[in-house]
This record gives sequence, C-alpha cells and structure tokens, in this order.
Amino acid sequence: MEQEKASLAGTIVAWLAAFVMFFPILWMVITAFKTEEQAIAIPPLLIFHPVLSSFGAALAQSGYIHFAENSVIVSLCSTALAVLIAFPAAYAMAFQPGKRTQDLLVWMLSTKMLPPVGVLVPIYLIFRDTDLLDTRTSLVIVDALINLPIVVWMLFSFFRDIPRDILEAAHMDGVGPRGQMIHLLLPLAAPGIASAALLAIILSWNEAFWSINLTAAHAGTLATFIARYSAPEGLFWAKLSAASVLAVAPILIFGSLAQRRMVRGLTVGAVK
Amino acid sequence: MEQEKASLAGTIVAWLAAFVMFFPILWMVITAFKTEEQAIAIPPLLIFHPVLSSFGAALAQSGYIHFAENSVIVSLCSTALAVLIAFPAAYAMAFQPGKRTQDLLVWMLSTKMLPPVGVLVPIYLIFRDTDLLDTRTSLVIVDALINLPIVVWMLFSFFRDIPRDILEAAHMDGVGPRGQMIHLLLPLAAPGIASAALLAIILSWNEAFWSINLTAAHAGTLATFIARYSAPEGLFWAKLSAASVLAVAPILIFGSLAQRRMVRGLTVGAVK
Amino acid sequence: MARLELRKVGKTFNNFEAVKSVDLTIEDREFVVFVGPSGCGKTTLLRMIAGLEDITSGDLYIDGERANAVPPDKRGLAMVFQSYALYPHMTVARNMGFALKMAGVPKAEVEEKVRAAARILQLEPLLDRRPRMLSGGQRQRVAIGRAIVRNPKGFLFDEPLSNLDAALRVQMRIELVKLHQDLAVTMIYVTHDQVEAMTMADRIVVLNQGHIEQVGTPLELYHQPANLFVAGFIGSPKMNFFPSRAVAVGRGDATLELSPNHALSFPVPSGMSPGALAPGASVTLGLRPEHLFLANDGPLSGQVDVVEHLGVETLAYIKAVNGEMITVRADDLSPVAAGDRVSIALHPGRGSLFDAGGKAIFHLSPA
Amino acid sequence: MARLELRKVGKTFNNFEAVKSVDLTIEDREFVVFVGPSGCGKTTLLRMIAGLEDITSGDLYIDGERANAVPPDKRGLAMVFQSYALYPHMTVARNMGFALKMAGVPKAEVEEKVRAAARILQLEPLLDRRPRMLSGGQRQRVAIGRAIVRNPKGFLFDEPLSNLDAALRVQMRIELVKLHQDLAVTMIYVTHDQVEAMTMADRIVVLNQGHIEQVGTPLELYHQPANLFVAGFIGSPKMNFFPSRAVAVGRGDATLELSPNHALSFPVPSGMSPGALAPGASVTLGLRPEHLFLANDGPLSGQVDVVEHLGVETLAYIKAVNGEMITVRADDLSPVAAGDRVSIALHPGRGSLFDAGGKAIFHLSPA
Repeated sequence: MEQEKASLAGTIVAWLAAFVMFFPILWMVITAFKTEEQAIAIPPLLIFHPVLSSFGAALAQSGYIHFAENSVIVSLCSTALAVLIAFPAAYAMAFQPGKRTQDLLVWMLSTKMLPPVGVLVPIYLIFRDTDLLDTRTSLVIVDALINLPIVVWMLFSFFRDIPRDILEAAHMDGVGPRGQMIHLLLPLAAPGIASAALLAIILSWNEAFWSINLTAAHAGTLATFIARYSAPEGLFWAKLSAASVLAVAPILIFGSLAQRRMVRGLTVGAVK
Repeated sequence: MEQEKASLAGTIVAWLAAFVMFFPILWMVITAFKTEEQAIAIPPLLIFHPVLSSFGAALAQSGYIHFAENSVIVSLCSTALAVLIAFPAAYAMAFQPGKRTQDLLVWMLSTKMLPPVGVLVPIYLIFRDTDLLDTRTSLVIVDALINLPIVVWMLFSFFRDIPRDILEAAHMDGVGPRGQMIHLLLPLAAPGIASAALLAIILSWNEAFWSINLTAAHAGTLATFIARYSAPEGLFWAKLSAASVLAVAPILIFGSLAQRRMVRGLTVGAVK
Repeated sequence: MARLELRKVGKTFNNFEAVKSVDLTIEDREFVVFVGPSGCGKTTLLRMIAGLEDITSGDLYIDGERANAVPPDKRGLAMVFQSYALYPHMTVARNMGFALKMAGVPKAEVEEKVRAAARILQLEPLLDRRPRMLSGGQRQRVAIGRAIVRNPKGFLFDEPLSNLDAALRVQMRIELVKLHQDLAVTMIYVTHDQVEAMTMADRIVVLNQGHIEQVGTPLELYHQPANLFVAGFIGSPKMNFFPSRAVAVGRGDATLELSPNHALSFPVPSGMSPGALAPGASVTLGLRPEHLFLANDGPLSGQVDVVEHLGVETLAYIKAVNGEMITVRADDLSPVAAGDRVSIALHPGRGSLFDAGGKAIFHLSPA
Repeated sequence: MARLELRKVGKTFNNFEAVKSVDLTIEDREFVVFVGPSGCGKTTLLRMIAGLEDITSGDLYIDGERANAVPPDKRGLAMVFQSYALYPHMTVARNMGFALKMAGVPKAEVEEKVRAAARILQLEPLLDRRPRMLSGGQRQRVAIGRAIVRNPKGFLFDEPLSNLDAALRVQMRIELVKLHQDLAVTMIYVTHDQVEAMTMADRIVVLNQGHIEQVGTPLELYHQPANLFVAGFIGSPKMNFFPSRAVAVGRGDATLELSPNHALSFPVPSGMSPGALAPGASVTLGLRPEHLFLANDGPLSGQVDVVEHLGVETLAYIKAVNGEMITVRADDLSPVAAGDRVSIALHPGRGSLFDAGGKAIFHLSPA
C-alpha cells in the first residue's frame, strides 16, 4: 500500500529520466528527415512529410564509408588489444592476489579520473615524435589504454565470481594454469568477456575527443565525420542531423542487438 | 609452482599496463617544469633545472580561477541532481521490481552507448532555444543526465545487496517507506552513494566534449581552459603542459584522497 | 491474547497455488510448528499471517477480527527472520529499540524495555555491539530480543535456527521452549526439520504441496500418522514401508503377503471396522526402526549392509531378501556387524497399516 | 594402497598456527573422519594432505614416500569439495571425464570409465545434464563420481554433506559407507558434525585448536573419552558434567561432593592406580543422559524445565537444586512433564571421572 505508492513514484521518476535522456535522439532522428526550412520552424513541426534529401547531401559531402571503415577497424582492434592484455592481468589479480593487488586496481582505475584534456599534450607529442599522428594505430593504442582499466575491472569481477574450489578441483585433476585458463576460465567467464568486449567496442566507437585531436582526413572515425561536418552555405541543421544519424546508426543497431547480453553480463555476474 | 609462474606473468602485465597508462601524466608534469627549449629537446631531457615560468605564463593568460570555480560548481551541482533523481528510481527498481524494470535499466544504460557527438545537434538547439547556452545550468543538466545511468546502476547494485529481510523487518516494526529510506537505506548504502557521487563528480569534472561545445567564456570549465589555451607566439609545449597540470591538479588531489573509499565501494559492495 | 483462525486461506503466485485453502485454528499461548519439505508453502503461510504477503483467498482472523487488510505492524505479531535481518549499522540496543523509537515511545521507556528484554536473553554485555561483531547464536538472540521488546501477542519464527551449528541448535531450541513458557504468548514456528518440530511444538502442522497433511501433537504424529507422507516425514531414521497385499483378514489378525511366498501375520485391533481392510487389498505396512529387533528367528531376514554406532544406540541397515532396505534400531551393545546375515522380528503391538491411497487404516500402540 | 603418515605436520598462516605438530598414521583402506569445531584446523589438515596447501613444518608420507613437494595430481588422491566444485559449463559426463581427458587418455577409455562410475552411483540417466539442472544430492554424487573415475588410492572429503538437508544427509552417509566397502580404498572425511563422524568412521580424529585431542573408534570416543573436550563434543545431547570434589576415596567407591551438603557415592574401578584419585582433588563427574534415569528416589533432584518428545525417546532437561541443568534420556512412554519435581538416579557402572586438568581418570563401562 504505502510501500507500493513510494515505489510507484520512484518508477515514474526512472521512466521520466529515461525519456529525457532519450528525447534528444528522437528529435535528431526526426530532424534528419525534415527539410532545412521545416527544421528551424517554430513551433517545431511534429507532422510533416519525411524527405531523404538531407541524407543525400550529408553522404555527398565527405567520405562516409572511409570514416565508417576507420571506426570499425579502430574499435575492434583496440578492444582485442585491451582484452588480450586484461585477461592475464585480471587472472593474476583475481586468483593470486598479492598485498599490492588492491593498490594496482586502484591505480588502474584512478587513471580514469584524469581529464583526457589534461594528457592531450604529452600524448600528442609522443605520437608526433613516433610519426603516428593521423594513423589508425595511434587510435587503437589510445582507445585500448582508455578502456583497459574498465576491461580489467570487469574481468576481475567476473573471475572473482568463479569459485576458487573449481580451480582447485582442476588442480587436483592435474590441470595446470594454462589448461585452467583455456578450459575453465575462458568458457566460464565468456559472458563476462563478451560484455566487457561489447562495452569496449561501443566506448571506442563513441570516443570523439582523441579521434578529433589525433587524426585528420586519413584515420578519422565517424565521430570526426560529424565534428568536421560543415555546410557549404545557408541552413544546415537538417543536414547535420542526417550526418549525425549516419554516424550513430551502426553503433545504435549494434548496441540494440548486443544490449541484452551486455546488460545481463553487467548485472547478473558470470557463473550464476 | 606452475600456478605461481603464470600469475607472476599476469602481475607483470598488469603493472606494465598501469605504468604505460600513467606515463603520459608523468611526462606532462615533467614538461610543465621545463623551459620551452628544454621541452622540445631531442632526446628528451630527464635531468634539468625545474622552472616555474610556464605556470606563471599559463596563469597570466586567462582567468584560471573563474574556470576552476565553474568546474567546482558544475560538478557538485550535477552530481547532487543526479543522485537526487537516481535514489528514488533505484529504490523502486531494486525493491519493487516490475516486469519492465530490466527493460528500463537496459534502456538507461543503452543511452550511454550513443556517441555524444551524435546528439550534439539537438542538445545544442534545445539550449539555444531556451537561452541556456554558455550557462552553468546547461552544463549541470547535461552532466547530470550523462551520469544518471551510471549513478542509477550503482545505487541499484548497492540497494540490491541490502537483504530484503531487513526492509521486511522494518515493515513489521511499523516503519514505512520514508522511514526505511531515511533510517535504513541511506545509512546502509552510504558507502555506495558516496562512491557513486565521487565517481559522478570526477566524470563531470573531466567532461570536455559538452563543456567545449556548449559554453564560451562565461560558463567554461577547466576542460575548456586547456582546450582554448593558445600561445601568443613561438613555442608553447611547456606552457600548455603547465596549463594542463593546473587543470588536472584539483581533481587529481581530490581523486587521490577519495580513491580508496571509491574503489572500495565499487569492488566490495554495500553491506559486507 | 492471540488466537488465530485461518479459514480457507490460499495464496497464488503467477498461477502457482503455493497454499491451497488452509483451515487452521491456533489457540492463545499455543506453540505451533509448521513443518514440511521445501516448497510446501509453510513460509508463505507464515508470511501471510505476518502480513508480508497478501492473502489471495480466504480469511485470517486474529482474536476474532478479520485481519486480511491490517498492516503488518498493526497485527500485534513480531517476526524473527531466518537471516535474523538485524539492522547492520545499529548497535544491539538500537536494533532492539528501533520499533519503539519509530512509534514515538519516550527514550527512557525504550531503554528500560530494551534492558528488560536483554536481561531475559542474557544480552546485557552486548548492547553496544554491532551485529557483525556477534556470533550466530548471539545474533539469533538479538533478533528474538527485538521481537520481545515490542511486547507482541504472538511470535512468528521463520526457520530461526537453520543458520546455527548442530550443538547450538539443540541449545537454542530448549531456550525457545523456555521462552515460550516464560512469556506465555502464541508462537508459530516454521521449520523443515522434523526434529525441531517434534521437540518444540505443542501441536505440529505438517504441510505438503500447499495443503495440510495432518495436525497433531508430536506424539500423535509419531505414533498415529494419518498417512504415508506424515509417517515417512516424521521420525529419523525413516519408518520402514513394506508394500504388501492383505491375503486373509481374521478377527484378531491379518495375513499380509510382502512378496510372493513371503507372508506375515500381523495383529489387527479389535475396534477396526469390518470393511476397512478387505482381503486382496493392496496395503503398506509401516514399521519404525524401533518396532523391529534382531532375533535368532524372525519373519524377516537379510544381510547387514551398514551399521551406524551412535553410542547410545546402534542402527543397522539391512538388505532384505527381496532387495528392500530395512532399518532396525538396536541398543548400544548390539554386536551386529556389516556383512552379517540376520533375522528380524517384530515388536508385538507396534506399527501402522496404510491403504492403497496412503491413508492410515489403523495404528497399533503400546498398551 | 594408500597408507598415510603425518609426522609433526604443522601449518602457519601469517603467524597463526592453524595446525600444530600433528602425528597420525592412516592405514590403507581405513575410513578416518577428522571432526572438530570450526577453526580447529581439520580442513587445513585435509588440504595439506591433498597438496592444496603447503606444509609449513613436518613430513607427509604416502605409502612410505615423502610427499611434501609432490603436486596434488601426482599424489593419487581425489578430493570431493564441500561446494562440489563441479565445472558448471560441462555435462555430468564431461565433468567426470575431464581429468582423464586432460591426461590424454583415449576417448573410448574415458567414456567407459565414466560409464562404470556412473553405474556405481546411479548417475546414468543424468550423464548429459549440466550441474545446474541437478539437485543437491545428485551434484554430490557427480562430485564423488568425478573422484572415482580417476581411480585414486584415496579419497578426501571436505564436509561433503553440509549443503544437503537432514533426510538426504542420512541417506548419503549410508551410501558413502557402502561406497567405502565396495571400493576398498582409504577415505579421509572432514566434518564438524559428530553424528556423521560417529556413524561413518572406522576411526575418528578429534581436533581442537590445531591439535589432536583423541584418536579412536566411534565407540571408544563415546565410552572412553580421553578428556572433557572429547566427552562434551561427542554425543548429543551433551554429556552432563558435575564439577565436584573427591571427599573420600575407598577401595570400591569414592564419595564426591557435588555442592556443599550434597555428596554422592560413585563406584571406582578396582584396577585404578592408587594415586590417580586423591581425597580433596577437584574432579568432574561426567554422566551421559542415558546414564541417568528418573526414579522415585535418587541422589539428584530438580524441577523439569523442558521435555522433548522424539517419539522413540524422551529427553528431560531438569534444573537441579544447585541451578545446573541436567539432561536425562527416558523412554518414549515416560510420563514426565515440564514443571514436575523429579528425582534422578544413576545407572550403576556407567560414567566417567575427569581430573582438574580435564583428563579422564577412569571410565565405567557395562560389563
């Protein structure tokens, strides 16, 4: 009764918040299908005849395919790199924790607390000196490092959910660390690894700051595609919206396919 | 034996990764204490006489204090707003889950999967039309919405760790939902709430994309302070490094004070 | 005063009938134990009485007043949870006084009541501790203390001893029985452990798949189980069941065929109605391990499979000729050993007979 | 063949001595149970034998060879974990065959061995299921099956039944004893439950605070406990302890003063060495509940506090005149009720006497 009333209020708050967060996306998609005149009409038009002209204009201007290709390659490679480094690191921290394991985890996570803008200068200089500016390699490295703490932390959490008894049973069964990793940890933490990888792919795809600052025409991702979008003349809101939709669409589709699996991995844990 | 060797390797990987992530920060701090000539010397100088001139130059150029003040206000207010909304939402989702609770959580988290650049246009238009461009209010709202899914998810996780029995016992004791929130959930989830709030403050402080795009001179945060930094003439790496150190320093100090409590909250859970 | 009446009380979760139309009256000051296997609905029934679950159908009366819609804290009942459900951030004293404080009772009065309850439960030295600094048994006591402080007219216990070790469980169940004698209030106690039910209850309610199988005193259930379920559930080791066929039914005894060519003569009480046992009927003979003894010459025989020495008694698990396992309780000096071929006799005048549907036909009791 | 010898085996964790210089020999094909309260070091000792913990000091010999540095899988021992520790992503068959597969045994041979073990444990219909689809008892069986398949010379069990309910526990402990008879291998079994120890063991090792209190057969421990700890730990309900003073020691009996003005004459075995019991010594008289009975006229008396009816027997908890609680075991027909004033007599020739340090002076056993 009282209990239910209180949580009804909470539920309403949650749905409202979700809607507010979702609203801009909705508006953007709607705007992309308007003409430039409709886009700036006040009050905003809710009923109109959708046109595709803005998409055509956005695609015509710049190499969408090229940017999309960069996005795919960078997000997949950086994720692979991050998982490859994180797997043994998380294994060591979860199953043979030393006195400094907690410190190490804290340190890794605390690098996430640095404003990226704060380390732009040294990173830029390093890549300039190594001739990696405007290459996919630079973005792969940066994105992998950015996501590494999260991936390590997630894998660590999933590994910690695996009962130690199971590894000890394998030990009694004559299975060494390699066998344990391959035959037990990998399959048991698979949902967790998948979640972590999906998250890393999405974060890397959406990463705009480093893409914009470290790349130019050659290695730019879809994030830079929008950022660099400029209309030759006149009104451009509808075209910009269309360009944004084009940049967002692949990861939105990918994300909506993957989200259940990802969120399940995030909220339920590995072996339950 | 074998077991230990395998995890030694993992531990080394973890420490190496942590060092690589930490290295740019180290370089930046060192560079900030160099002269411009030393900063571009090849090979890089490791031994030199530190100078403070770059800091002086960086502080002289633009209103550091003003930007810092904006950063403090925006990150604190946006965090407060996010926690205030998230608390009842997480309460409802954790203790009176409906059929759609899982969907709601998925939806909230999936808004994090959108590239910010994709919704820049509509957000920009909304704030332009409401005359909120270049105000702290706009940044507070945006940062609160950005952090809301994470805060809701963290609070939800912490609440879920609180045994339902305890709330039922309170119910038997004649304590209603308000009393339960105030006397039980608030104190029991306090470490969790603190963790979530600290994380939100840090994320909000470090947020650069929206600050740069939604603010100008008036409401800019320290992230924009660096982004807008420009040297009047000649070499500027050392000065830029100094400006970056100045922007990062407050949150680094705050973060290092708060990190143990935060990571404990993140890794251990609420009531154990 | 707390007299509870359940009239056709039922509970349905998403089309699953957890409790099916339960009729039960619990008298004031009675100690009633709900016992049954997991999933039998005993905890759901308790939670409906507490008010933590809505009652789907039927009526609950507390002291004559319908209580279906009365909120939990207004029913005058206190609950002790299986997990203890102590407030982890409060001291023992604050845990115990929380309900009173919330109800606006003056601080001095709260303190006095907490102190009084702590005295009963010997918790006085622990009043300033946090729950996590207490042992399992101490937490259990605090949970009971928290209930006592509210001065309820009835206590509801949900498997309160299941997290304690064996020795402490024995001790706590004695303390709970004494507490019941001292406080003189109604207590309802849920457990899956038939030993707890037997040792603590004034009356036991045996539940199975959401309905009541039998209600009775511990010794009634032990000596006169209403059906095979109760007979098998109450008592450890289990009652031996011998599926058999009534070959001939006489005035004072009946002949039961346990397996082809293996008949047994079994006494029949004189008061049995003539139609209750017909020749040719499928029946089950139920004999508890203490209704049997090892003898030089008995109607049953087999080879000893396992012998358990418990000090005060010896249990022999014997594989009968037809492959069935028979449990026999012997005294502590019995020289029986695994592998022995033994012969088993029946103590006269003990045992039960059940019909094909599992319902008891009659019980033989010692005079 | 698996004969284990522990010579002064000890284990220290961060300055905490979990196991203190344990000397123990376990013969081939013996069923030995390590029992003790939590924290007594029993699991640590088992894990050292398994090879999952390093041995800090002392030596472990398996079949005469020093095994301290031998890796766990080379010791020829298989372990069954408390949590079962099944591989959750593998079917029952793959769980059981995993060790052999990893060792490179040909597939057909693995399958055959798995099938053979499954037959013993009646797991054949479950071979294709995943662990999560099994009940607790079935998981337990799979864990045992996984151990059997490796054909070890010894089994190590770490509280394997503690996650099962009471009825299943009784059944599984019989099955384990039968398994031991069938396989004829050494088994070491760790438990905190003295009933499991009593019913399953050939020999019981009672551990307390890292050292061995006593090693013996179940009935030795029950009837001749070496000290107060063992006397109190083995047997349920607990042995009654009467702290007293030896007032006079004669040839055939001694006079014990239980409390001022309350003396008791107690028989002394003729074989006792003269110096073992001196007049004036502080001693503790230990009498199990079945060593006492309710009589019209007995040396002890008190008021019945709680009566537990277990069907086959009745336990009376009696508050003695001096405030101590006395437990008396009576038969199932005893008419005793709470509140009765009763008199308690001693069965002659039963009971134990312990000295001031807790060590047993003598035990009286039935002829």
